[in-house]
Parts: sequence; C-alpha cells; structure tokens
Amino acid sequence: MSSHPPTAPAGEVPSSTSPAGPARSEEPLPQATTPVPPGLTWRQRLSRIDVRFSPYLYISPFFLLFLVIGMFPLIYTGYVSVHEWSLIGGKGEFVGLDNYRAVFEDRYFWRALRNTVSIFLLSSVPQVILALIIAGLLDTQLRARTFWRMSILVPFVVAPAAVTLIFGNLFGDRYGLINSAIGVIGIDPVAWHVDTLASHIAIASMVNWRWTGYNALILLAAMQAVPRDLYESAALDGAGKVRQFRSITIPMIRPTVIFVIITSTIGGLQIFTEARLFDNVGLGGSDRQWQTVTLYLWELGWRLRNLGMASAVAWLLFLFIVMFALVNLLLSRRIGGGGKS
Amino acid sequence: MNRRPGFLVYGLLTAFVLGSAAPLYWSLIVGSHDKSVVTQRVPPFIPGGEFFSNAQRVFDTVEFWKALGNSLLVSTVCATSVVFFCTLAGYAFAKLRFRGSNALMVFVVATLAIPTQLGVIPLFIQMAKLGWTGTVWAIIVPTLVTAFGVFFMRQYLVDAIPDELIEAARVDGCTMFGIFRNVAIPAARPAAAILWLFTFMTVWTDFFWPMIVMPSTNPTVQIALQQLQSGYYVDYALVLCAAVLSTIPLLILFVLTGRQLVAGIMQGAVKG
Amino acid sequence: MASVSYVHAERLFPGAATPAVDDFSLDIDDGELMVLVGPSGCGKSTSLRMLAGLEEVTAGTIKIGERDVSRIPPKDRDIAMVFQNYALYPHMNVGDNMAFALKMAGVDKAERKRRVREAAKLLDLEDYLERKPKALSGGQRQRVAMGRAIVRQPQVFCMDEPLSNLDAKLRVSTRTQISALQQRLGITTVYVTHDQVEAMTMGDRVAVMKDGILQQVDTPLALYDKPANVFVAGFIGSPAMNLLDATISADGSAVVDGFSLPIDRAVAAQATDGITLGVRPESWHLAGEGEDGYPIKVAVVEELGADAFLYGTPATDVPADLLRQIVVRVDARLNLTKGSVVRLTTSPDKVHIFDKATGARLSA
Amino acid sequence: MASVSYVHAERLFPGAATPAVDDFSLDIDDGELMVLVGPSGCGKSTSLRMLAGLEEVTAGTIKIGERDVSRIPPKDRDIAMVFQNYALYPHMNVGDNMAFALKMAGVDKAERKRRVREAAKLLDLEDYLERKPKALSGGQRQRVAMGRAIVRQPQVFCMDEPLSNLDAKLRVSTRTQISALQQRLGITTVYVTHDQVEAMTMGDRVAVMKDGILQQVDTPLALYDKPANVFVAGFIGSPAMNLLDATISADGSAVVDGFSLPIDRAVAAQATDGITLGVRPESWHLAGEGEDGYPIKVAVVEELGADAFLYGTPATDVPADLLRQIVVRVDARLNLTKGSVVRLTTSPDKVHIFDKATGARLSA
Amino acid sequence: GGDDEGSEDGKITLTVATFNEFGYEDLLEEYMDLNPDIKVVQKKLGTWEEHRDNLYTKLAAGSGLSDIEAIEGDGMPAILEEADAFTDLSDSEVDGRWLDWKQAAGTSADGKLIGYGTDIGPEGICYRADLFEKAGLPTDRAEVAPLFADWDTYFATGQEFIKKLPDTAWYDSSKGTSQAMINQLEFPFETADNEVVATTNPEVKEVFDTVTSMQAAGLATNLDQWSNDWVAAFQNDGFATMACPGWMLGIIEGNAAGVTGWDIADAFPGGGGNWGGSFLTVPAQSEHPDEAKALANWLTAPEQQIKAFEAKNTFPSQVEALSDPALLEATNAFFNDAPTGEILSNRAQAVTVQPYKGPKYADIIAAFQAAILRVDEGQETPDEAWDSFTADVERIG
Ligand SMILES: Nc1ncnc2c1ncn2[C@@H]1O[C@H](COP(=O)(O)OP(=O)(O)OP(=O)(O)O)[C@@H](O)[C@H]1O
Ligand SMILES: Nc1ncnc2c1ncn2[C@@H]1O[C@H](COP(=O)(O)OP(=O)(O)OP(=O)(O)O)[C@@H](O)[C@H]1O
Ligand SMILES: [Mg+2]
Ligand SMILES: [Mg+2]
Repeated sequence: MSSHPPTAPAGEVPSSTSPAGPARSEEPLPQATTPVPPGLTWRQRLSRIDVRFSPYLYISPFFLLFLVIGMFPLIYTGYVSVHEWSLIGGKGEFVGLDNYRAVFEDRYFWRALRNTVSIFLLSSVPQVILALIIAGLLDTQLRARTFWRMSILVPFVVAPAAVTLIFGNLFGDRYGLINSAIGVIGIDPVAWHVDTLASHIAIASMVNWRWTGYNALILLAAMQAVPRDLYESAALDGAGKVRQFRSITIPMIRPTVIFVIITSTIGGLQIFTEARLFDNVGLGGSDRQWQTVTLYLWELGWRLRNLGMASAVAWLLFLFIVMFALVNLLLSRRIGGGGKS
Repeated sequence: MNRRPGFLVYGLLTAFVLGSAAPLYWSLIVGSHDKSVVTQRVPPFIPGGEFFSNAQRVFDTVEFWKALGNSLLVSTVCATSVVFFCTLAGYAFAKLRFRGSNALMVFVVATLAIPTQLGVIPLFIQMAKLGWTGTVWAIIVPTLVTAFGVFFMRQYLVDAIPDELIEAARVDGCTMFGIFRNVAIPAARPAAAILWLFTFMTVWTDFFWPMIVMPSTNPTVQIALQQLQSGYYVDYALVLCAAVLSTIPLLILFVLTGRQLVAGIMQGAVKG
Repeated sequence: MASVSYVHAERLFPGAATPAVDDFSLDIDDGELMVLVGPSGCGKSTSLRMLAGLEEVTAGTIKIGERDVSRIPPKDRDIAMVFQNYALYPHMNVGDNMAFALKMAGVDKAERKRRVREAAKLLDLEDYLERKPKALSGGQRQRVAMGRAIVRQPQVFCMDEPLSNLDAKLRVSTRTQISALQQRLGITTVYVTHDQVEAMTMGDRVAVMKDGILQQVDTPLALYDKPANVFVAGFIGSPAMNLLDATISADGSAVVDGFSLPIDRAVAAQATDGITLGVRPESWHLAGEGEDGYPIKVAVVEELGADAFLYGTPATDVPADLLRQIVVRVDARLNLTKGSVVRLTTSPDKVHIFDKATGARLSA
Repeated sequence: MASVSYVHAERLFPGAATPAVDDFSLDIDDGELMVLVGPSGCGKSTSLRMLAGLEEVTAGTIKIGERDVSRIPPKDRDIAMVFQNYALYPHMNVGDNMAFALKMAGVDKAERKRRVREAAKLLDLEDYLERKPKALSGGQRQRVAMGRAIVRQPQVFCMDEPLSNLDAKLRVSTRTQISALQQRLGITTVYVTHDQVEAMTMGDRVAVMKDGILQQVDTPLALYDKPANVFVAGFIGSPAMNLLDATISADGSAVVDGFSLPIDRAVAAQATDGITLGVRPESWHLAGEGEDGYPIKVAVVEELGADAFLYGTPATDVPADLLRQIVVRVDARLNLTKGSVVRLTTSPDKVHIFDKATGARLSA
Repeated sequence: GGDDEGSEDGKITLTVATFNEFGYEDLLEEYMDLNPDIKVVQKKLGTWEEHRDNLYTKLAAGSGLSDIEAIEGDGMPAILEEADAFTDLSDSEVDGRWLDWKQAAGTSADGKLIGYGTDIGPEGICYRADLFEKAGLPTDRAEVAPLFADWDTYFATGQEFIKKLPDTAWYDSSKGTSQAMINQLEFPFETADNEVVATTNPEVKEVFDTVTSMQAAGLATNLDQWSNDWVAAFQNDGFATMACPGWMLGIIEGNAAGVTGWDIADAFPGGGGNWGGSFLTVPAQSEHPDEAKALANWLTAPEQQIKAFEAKNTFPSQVEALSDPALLEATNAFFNDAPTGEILSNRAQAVTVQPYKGPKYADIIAAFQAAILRVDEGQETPDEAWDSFTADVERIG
C-alpha cells in the first residue's frame, strides 16, 4: 500500500555536522549517547527553517512600522521636551527640564489638568453606570434584540466632530434647545459656555452620548457569558431580580467593568475634539474653563508654536494616564471585593 | 428563566434609543431649515425642505467632495492594511510558538495604553521632513498597523482556530504559509471583517491628527466640518447639514453591517 | 418532605410545533428517588425545571404534597436544585455558596453557620469552606453543589445530570454516595440523567421518556425484565438488547434472516403485522456441537476481563453491514477467532416480543 | 506499512521539572493496534504527538520502520492522525477535507477523487461529500476524520481519543467499527484513550501509562489477569479491583480488617513490608450458611439487569467511611436488603498480591 | 496642497490662499483671461485664526504653502519675524501705492517688503435706527453722528438708551469696543523696540477700566464676539450699535438677515480708528515666486482693489483708490442706502494714529480681550481679570 518514495535519496550528502543551525537553543541536539540521526533532506531542512522563522516574518511588518511610527516618536518626544524647540525654527538649545518647569509654573496647565479630571469623572462615572443599566435591560429575552443593540450603538457612528457641533448647538447659552427645554420647566438658562462646571457637563455629555451604548454592548457581552444556571440557582435560592443583578451579575462581570473603566479613563484623559470644537475659538473658553490637557498641548505646540513645552506636556500626560489606570485598577479591585482570597 | 421582559424594560430601552437618536434628528431638523431656525423660541419638530439647498451650500463653502474622497481613500486603505498586517501578526501571536512571543505580546498590549497625543510632535516633525504633511500619506502611514488590531485578531484567533487544526494541516503536509492560507485566513474572516469596519470608522471619525497634518485646503470630512463652524459667524443650518452629510456614509455602512459591528464589539469584550 | 405529582403537565415552547413535554403524569412518593431517563432532547430537563418553577407549565398542574405549585415562583416552592454545571457562585467561597439560600431566606447568621458546618461535615467538605469553587476539583465541586442543596432542607431535591461533569471513575463512586445520602436524608428526589446505567443503579423507580412522552415508569429491574416497548427495551441495558425483525412462520415460530427461533405462540398471535424480537446479550447461548442455531459470523470479541462480548453479523445471504450487529455475552476465556461462525440459541421465555408496527410489548 | 519503535524517548517541556514522557520504550509491530491508556495527564497524548512529529523528542529516538524520524517534520513522516475534536477544516466540505493532504502532496486530481470516493464508500459517507462539517452529526464527523486518515494510505495511524466526543451509545458501536476497519486495512495504529473499557476492547496490546512512565504492555486479558502493579490492577477492570491493605499473620494468611483471608504463602513471604491484596468483584463468593467469611455491610446494590454489584463497607469496628467500599459482583436476582451483612469468601488463586511499599506484583 | 502644483499643458498654476472674504473670485478669472498661460486656484478658509494655524504648520513643515498667502494685519508683525521664509516683494512700481502706515506694517525690520497691503479697516459706528427710534433717539445718520463724537458721549448716549430699552444692550460686545479703543493707542502693548509694556501702560489700563465699568453699567451684551450667541443676538435685538470697520458690513448683513433698521454713521468716537486689513505675501517655498509676485502686485493695484471693495466691502489701502469715484459713490442697500464708500473714506482719513504692533501683539490682545470677556461672563471681577491678564502677559513672555 505504501505509495511513497523512499524519503532519503541515496545521493543525499549526509552532513556529519548536525543540521541544527539556529535551532540549537530550542531543540537540543541529540545527545552523544543516541545515534546521530541520518542527514535531513534539503527539503526537510527548509521546512525546519520555515517553522522557526515564519512567526517572526509574520509579526515583522507590525513591529517595523510600529518602531517607525510608534516607538521612535515616543522616545523622540522625550528628546524634544528637553530642548527649546519652535514650531518653525525647529530645534534650539538644550534646556534640560526647563520646559517641564515652565509647564508646572503655568497656571493654565493646572487648570487644564483640573478640567481634564473633572470632565473625565463626569464622563466615565455616569457612563459606566448607565451602560450597566442598559446592558442589564438588554440582557433579557427581548424581542428584536438585534434592533435594540444596533439602536443603542447609533451614536457611535457619529464622529466626535459632528457630535460636538450638534451638541454645541444644543448647548447654546441663550438660544440652545436645552436651555429652552429647561426654561419650560422654569429653570434659568445655564451658561454652558461660561460656567466651568456647566461646560464640563456639556462636554462630558457629548462623550457619554457617543460611548455609553458602546460600553453597554461590551458589558452585555460579559453578562451573557454569565451562565444562566447561576441565575436559576439564585432564583431558587430566593434572590429577586435586583438582588440577582447585585449578587451575581455585577461580581461576575467585574473584570469587564474594570476593563471598561480603564478604557474610558484612557479615553477620558485624552478628550480633545469635544473641547476644541465647543466654541469657534478653540482654546477652551475665555478663562480656559474647558481646556483639556490635550487641548493645552495643542495650544502650546501649534498656537504658541513651542514644541518643546508641548512635548513636555505629552510626557506628563502619559504619566498621568499610567497613574490613573493603576489607581483605577486598584480601586476597582477593592470596590469589587476581589481583595479577599 | 423564560419570562419575557415587561413594559418597564421596553419603555426604558425606548427612552434610551430615543436619546441616542434625538441629537441626530435635531441636526436633521436644523440642517433642513434656513439658519433662522436656531434662534426660534419654539423650534420646529419636523425636518424642513431646505436640506438640499443647505447641502449645496456646504459643497460650495468647503471642499466637501474632496473631503469625502480623502476620507474614503484614507479609511479604506488603512482598514485594509490593518486587517492584512494584523491578521498576520495576530495569527502568529495566537497560534505559533516562538521565542519571545509572550514578551512581544505584552509589549503590544502595553502600547494600547499610550495616547496618540504622545507621539504627535515627533511624528509631525517626521512627516514634515518627509514632505508628507498635507497629503493623505500623513494620515495613512501612521495607521497602516494598529496595536489594537493585533490584539483583537490574536484574541479572536486563539479560540477560533483549534490547535489541532493547525497540527492536522502540518501532518497533512502544509508549509507554515500554507497553514496561514488554508487554515488561518478562512477562520479569521469574520473577525477580519469586523476589524476592517472598526478601523474604517476610527479613521473616518478621527479629528486630532488630520487637524494637525492636513491643511484646510485638502481636508478630511471632519476637518471640513470644523471649517464650517469656524467662520466669523456660524450658520448652524449649514453646519448641522454638514454634520448629517458627514455621518451619512457611516450610517449607510452601519445599516449594512451593524449586526457584525455589534457582534464584533461583544466578541472583543468577552475575550478581552 | 412531600410527594410530587405531575398531572397531565405540558410544556409548549413559544414557536415550537409540538410540546417539549406532553401530557406528563407521574406520581413520586414521599422520600422516593425517581430517575428521569431518556435520550438527549427528550424533555427530561424540561420536566424537572417545570417542577422547580424555572419553566412555565403550559397545561396541567404540578403538585408538591397537596399544594398546586404550577403558578408559584421558584423561590416559594421549597425546592433545591443541583445543576449539571453545579452553578456554584464563582465569586463566593464554599461556605458562602452553601449559605446563600439561607441568607436570602433571612435565616440568622449563627443558624446559617451551624447548618453549613453540618452539611460540610456530612460531605467531608470542612477543610474547603474558605476556598473559591475554582480551587476545587470536579468531585469536590459536585459535593459543594450537593451541600448547597442539603443545607436548605427542602421538600424536594431536583438534580439535572449532576454527575455528567465527572470522569468515569468518579462518576461511579459518586453515584453510590448520592444514593446513600438520599436514603439517609429521606428527601423526595427527582434525578435526571441520560445514562441508563446511572438510572438503573440509582433509582427507586425509573421513568423513561422519549420525545416528551413518558414511556414507562417502574423499578429498574422491572424495566429490564419487562420493557413496555421496543424503545425501552433498546434503551435499558448495556450492551443493548438485540432487536430482530421477524415474521411468523406457518408453524408459529418466528423467522429471522431465514432462521427460525422458537417463541411463545400465544403471544405472537396477538401481533397485527410483523413482530420484533428482543434478546438480551446474556440470553443467548452458544449451541452445542451438532445443535441447530442462529449462525453468526464473529466480527469482534471484546474482552472486558470478567466477561466478553461477541459482536457479529448474521452469517446469511443478506449482505454484511457493519452497523447491524448481534451482541452476545460469552464466557471471558472462550477463544473465538475473528471470522469464524458461531450458532446461537435461546429459550422462548427469554425472548421479548414486540409488535412491529406499534412497538408495544406483546409478551406478558 | 511499518513497525514503530520508541527508544528511550523523552519529552521534557521547557520549564517543567519532570519530563511529561520519560524513558519511554515501546515496540509496535507492523499492522498492530496498540492502545495507550492511562489517567488524565499521564502523557499519552504527548507520546502520540512525539510520534507524529508535533512534539519534540528531547531525548531518545523514535523509529518508523528502520527510519529514525525524531528530527523529521510531521509532513514527512507519512503518518495520519485522527484528533479528539476531529480537526476538520470547517470551511471545506467533506470531500475537500479528505482530499486536502493528497492535494498538498501533489497527487493529481483524478487520483484524489478516486481515493476519496473509495474511502467514502468504505465509511458510508458517499452522500455527505458535499457537506460542510458543521452540517454533520458527531458520528459522521468522526467518520470523516477517519476517512481523512484513510485516504492518505499512511504507514501509521495516530488516534488521540477519537471517540470521546461521541455519546455513550455511539461510542460503543463506533469502537467496534474502528477495530474492524483497522484489521481490514492492516495499518499500524497507535490509539490513545483514557477509557480502560475502550482499551480492553480495542487493543491488540495495551500500554498502560502513569505520570509519563510506561507501567505495563500486554494483551488486554493478560493485563486483566496479571496486572504488574497496584496501579494497573486498579486501573484495568470496571468496577475496579478491590484493593485491601493486609498484614501477614503468623500462620501465613493475610489479615484484613481483623479478618483473615487465605493466600499463597510462598508469595506473601516475598513481601518486604506489608502487602496489598487485590480481589476482582467477580472473584468474591457469598459464603454459604455457617461458612466463615469477610463480613460486609450492604450499602447499595446496583442492579444492572444482567448483573448486580453490591457496594458495602467492612462490618468491623473500623468506622464506616462512604469512600472506602468493597465491590462484589452478585447474582442479579438476589434480593439483598440494604444494611444487612453478607460474608465474602474467595480462593487463594484469585487473590492478587502486591508489595505494599513498591506496589509491584508478587503473585506469579 | 502642493500636489496639484506644477504645469499642465505648459501652464503655470498659482495658488492663492485667503480667509474670510477678500472678494477675489471675479478678479482671478479676469487675471486668467489676461494671462492665458497662468492658472490661478484660490484656497479659501473661514477665519484668520484657522488660516494662521494652517500657515504655521506649513511653514514648520517647509512645504505645502500656497504661492500667495494672505496675512491678517494683526498677524503681520509675527510673520515679519519669519521674514526669511518669504520673498522680498520690493518693487519700484509699487512704491507709494499704500498709505504709509500700511506699507510700514508690511515691511520687515531690515527693510524687506514682505506683504502687499490689500485693504484696511476704517471704522464707523453701525446702529439700529429702528431701536434708536424706540428709545427716543435721533435716527438720521447725520443727527446720530454727533452722539458718537467721542467715547464719553457714546457711552452717555448708551446709558440713556438702556434706560428706555432695558432688554437691549448698547453695543455688541466688550471685546469689539475694547478693540476699537486699543486701535487708537500708539504703543498699546509694546514699545518701538518690542519691549512688552502691556500691563504697565496706563492707557491700556484705562481702556480696561472703561470697558469693564461700562459693562457693569449694563451697556454691553456680555457676549463673546463671534460666538454663536453673539450671532444670534443680531436676530433678537440684542444690541443697538457696534464698531464697524468696512469688512464688518458684510458680516452684519449676513448675521442680521431679515432685520431691518441697520444704518451706519459717519463718525467714530475719538476721531478715527482702523481695525484689520490684510496683506498678500509670497512664501519663499513658492516655485513660481516671480509669477506670484506679479499676481499679488496686480491684485493689490488700486483698480483691482476697487473691484474687491465692490464685491465684499473691503476698503482699499491704496492711496489712489481712496479718491476713486467708484469708491466714493458706493452705497449699501442693507444699511438704509448709506453712502458707505464716502463714509468709510472719511473714516479712513480720520485715522491719525496706528497702534504699533510688535511680534507679541496678537497674543497679547487675545489675552486682553479674554480678560475683559471673563468680566463680562462674571467669572472674575475686573481686578481679578486684570491680575490674570498680567499673568497671561508674563506667560507670553
Ligand atoms: N428554551 C427553549 N426554547 C425552545 N425549545 C427548547 C428550549 N429548551 C429546550 N427546548 C426543546 O425542548 C426539548 C427538550 O429539551 P430538554 O432540555 O428538556 O431535553 P433533555 O432531555 O434534558 O436533553 P439533554 O439530555 O440533552 O439535556 C428539546 O427538543 C429542546 O430543543
Ligand atoms: N505544551 C505543554 N507545555 C507544558 N506542559 C505540557 C504541555 N502539554 C502537556 N503538558 C504536560 O504534560 C503532561 C502530559 O500531558 P498529556 O497531554 O500527554 O496527557 P494525556 O495523557 O494526554 O492526558 P489527557 O487524558 O488529559 O489528554 C501533563 O502533565 C501536561 O500538563
Ligand atoms: Mg437536559
Ligand atoms: Mg490527551
């Protein structure tokens, strides 16, 4: 039955030095005690090389491009940040940490930081809570569930720039629809473009509008992965719907909640478009009421044409994000009750 | 349990959905009236008939056709390239054993947390040196691959391709690339479609980077939108009409592929 | 504790053409362990879940004791359930898992603690109370699931394939533990399985289901000895009963593949059309030298150590087919070469006779 | 076709302290069906995958025929493999799945077609050639996986638990089909399972592994009759052999729970320390009236129809423990009430004797 | 940007980047007719700020600028700092073409002419005659003019006005008004050698104090100039007057579409004032600097500027054009058929002082106006606003 040709043709040169080549470290050579294997054919050797190097070949496009467009800029930002560096004139003198000091001494930096944190809190906290509620509602035996899921996601396809223009209109200080609406129920118009907190709420609401549905779907996916029999078991154990949500759903999807919180943290600390387009000046208000750190970075770099200082801000922003992500992780662990065991 | 949800659930969901749609509807209302509508005490609640004349003005005021063309080109090229390269890398990370794979994957994940703003300045300097600022290259090149794409494809392929399938193909006589072609690509197809969509949307909606590298004379859709609002006076009928116009392509895409998009988001999550 | 009755209970899933459980009537005595058994999809789980209140009863009623519970929410039925995947709360430790139902019922902390400790002792789980489920082996998780049911001291236990996630060895030892425990506690138990060995070994009585319809309820041995129809005959027993289509010859004996087997004529006479004969593997004998017998060509002999099973195909003109086999239990040390032909006999009182058209049992 | 030899083969996973397969030597004859059996994680799959080239051999060699294949890539080993999950290419139809390896090998289209058709006929898959795997039942998928291996006409078949995804009934019928097929094709086959019944029924010879180390290789019956050590004794046979720790009394008989059992003195004398006695469930007899015997309190009697197994605990002063049980095969129709005490006897030639310290067999 | 440059069928393509409304559409057509071998493409942006961001980005990138780039007057000093990046446009042909101060503003420290002046922004006061009538004020533009003779009478009239019509502010924004007042100072923020004196200059402080106290008196709308609400205020009788350079007429007309009653008075408090006006430059990046210079020359010649004025009210900065009958006879229907040409010409001649603009001028005045806006918005008291203005100026350096 064997229809195969003999595998080692007679003419094959047996290589007495074993053909391990680069394989040495991973596939040890046969020990002296075992007989040296007969030489591999050229084809077999090729296929060993194939096995060994293909993975690197597959990942290399990513890493090569990433080195150029991701890694290099990252490090270069650090380099720029310790130089005087103007947008037009380019590199100037080495100034050490002066740019950082200048940033720290600039009250608008601190204001931008405050605004960023405030907008981030106003956007991520209600967003996660709302997303949890929506996900809970979607995690039922709905009719036409695809319709509901897609509807929830509609805001996601609206670009932030468009979102901001639309909301910028809705949040008009005197003649905006929202002020008209709250006027109906007897509330005085809110100066959305003047009052610090109001402007933060307005900007946060844009972020929330766009991302809540998206996050709800992520949470929904996690909820659906919760085995149904846990709910049945809990029902038999006497837990009502709300209790089930609290005692089963939330603890079970905790990792995903943390994931959502962290991604919205990273996103929240980078808010730019909404703040930039909230008015037509684009600097974050007369008193920088809603200037975020990224907008501040942009102002430094492209309005004041000081790339050195802007780079310093970029690095600081990075540190803040890392810090926030870590704090978040710790906090959510603690809150989630995962601290035990 | 099989109890169907009651009115409360449907009611609340309906409220959320209306909330999701309302701002878009409002921009349609404003965008289809003349500009006086913005300051009316009681705004109209149905769209008017000025949409097409407003749209005409949008095209007259800014280079909207060019913007649409640019956005379409950039989004398509980036999405396609991301899908190709990230499937390749994601597959390697998901299914191939090689030295350093774990460390490299950790690296990929870590880069997910790096804000785009961080690299903007050198990237800008680099683009300027290459003479690409102001051309679509400046947007395309930095998005040819994404760490997210690699991560996403890896997560998907880890489960989508049983190890046995790869081993079966090896025993059946496939080369490494043969396995990629015959086993990985067919298996990756659903995720690849989702990643394509996702990248397309992300690139389409991006504002920050195009704003820095693209001149207003060669805008993407988002840049064109911003130009409309930055005049000495803002004609909201015009601006919101453009907001609607800029969203229409994605809305169409969404209607066609929303199901996959929803599935994709949910998939990414369970495994993320 | 209480008895359980299904009275013409039905469950029709929305959109389904036929009910998943149809006209299901079954009385379970107080303290009895009733096993529901049947092939996949026959409606076992649905029946059980109807009792637990997890599945709506679309017609008929279900009673626990004298109380009609058909419309009562699960938590008020005083039932504990053990799920196939145990449904342990992964974020709670073993103790909390066991105490959860008591907590919901507002039992005070000291009492909760006492009852959990008691159950843990019974199940040899005392050392694991602080562990999370994922730090337990499969068998331990199974015991925790049992413990969670026990602490509640409910009127009825419902168990849905509680052993199917264990490996074969553990399954065998655990099933005897569950039987023993159930007897000791004396709590009415409904136990679902698709494994007939489990059904036979555990049940006081066994209810066999197929396509949502109850086929037979009886003690394990009665099911084995007097299956009510072809389905039960084929389902109960391993290896399965040999079922042979036969015609009745002029002299009243049954003819299979051209070979005639002696049967009880009185019974055969009741058949409307053809008949189906059922012979258990252990009911065949090898015919002696020169003795007449049903000729079988040996395909495989499975030596199980204590016994051996011979698989073969009728050595007749009918073309051989790997899928239609005769199984015979033979002596373990008999040396039969593959391909040789053996001749089988049996005695009329060991042949089960079924109506071919209806599948119903004709023999007494 | 070819024989297969493992020569002191070892697989040490990077980072692991001990090899997953250690000093494994095994010769498999041309055309033989060798079963590797053992508990989960014992290294069965690893051994098989080393043969297929999917797992590196870190020491020793593996030969197919006379050829050392230890360093040869899988595709050049001329091996076909059947995986537990079948590993069918989901996007190809059945025909393409079967033809894929031939296509890779550059076999021309007409020949591919012919060979696929032939295999499909053999496996009764002709009607399904156009279907995608997901449109097939579990049993059909299993047959496709077999077909994919068959069309290649390889020197060796490697099968890793090819039946474990089938339900119990189908598993039993399929295993006889695989045996029959293997005999017909006469291709050397290495078959991995963790199910000892499968091992016993299918293997020409069976290799029992534990913790990466080969324990015993022999025919199924030889394993049953003469297990080389306590592990094999306990692993082979269902229900498992009763293993009882015993001391040797002054008169040379073995004492278990204070009760003495007669054994072969010559054998017992070899023991260094204590001994372990092994008695299969079917090797016990119920002692007659007045006769002396090992007293067992009946816990459960499992009626399986043809047989019954009695599970009980020694009726001694030692506190009862649900987990330590004596299993006895008894007559199916014997009516034993739970809680009653029976007395067991056996004969010295049916008692397996093992060294308590090493576990090695002492009896001949 | 630069990708569509170069020649097709031997033609030279020139790009002209402008912002807002320069009124060049027809002129460029005309130029192409006159020069068949040249193709001109205009790139138009919305605002100067946006145009400036774009311009600087391209300057930094070293490529991508148009052959002709328009520069707003306030931005010119900073551009002069980058004079090396632009072509010297000096040419005997254009000597004396512009008002002196206009030409000086386009000339770098080392005497290179970087920008050709296009227009200037002589300011009048636009007012709502209908609201004046309601408030019992005169409505005829000749009678109104004396009310606007100096800042004191202007503000005093305002006080009268708001007593009658409390829901309507007197002027559009503190920002616009303060801008008008700053435009009348000679060295508001920087000395001739570019020393920053913004916070020590008593004149600046006086402007600040005046504007904030008038705000406190209720004369201002408290709206940010150019904001959406400011735009909306045109439609809602939000205010009655505003400082009104020529180019503002078009904007008022656009924002106040449908509102009747606008008029313009031939008067400006404190004499005259200039607000805005732009330049055309030729970046050194241009591949066709000579052709570009020729085009810029042609576009800023008096005849062409008159046509631009007719198109978009951009008031000429060319000496010759000021006496052109086409300019002097121009009227504007929206402003009650006011002889806007004549009025603006008068206003231009009334301009006696031009503020000196150093390189930091644009940033400082932005900070100054932001400080005033903060008072308008009630975020800070005038004192606080002044303090933070001081800090901002320090930050600008
Ligand atoms: N939620 C549901 N909606 C519609 N049909 C269902 C639902 N649940 C079960 N069924 C159907 O009802 C029938 C009985 O299902 P059930 O789960 O009771 O079977 P089972 O006997 O427990 O099978 P198994 O041994 O596989 O668990 C099946 O045909 C199944 O498809
Ligand atoms: N890729 C790997 N890396 C490290 N250790 C491994 C790997 N694969 C298997 N092992 C270890 O090797 C040992 C043997 O594994 P193997 O899969 O051969 O067991 P098995 O006998 O097939 O078990 P099962 O019946 O569960 O399939 C196990 O202890 C396992 O943990
Ligand atoms: Mg079930
Ligand atoms: Mg295995």
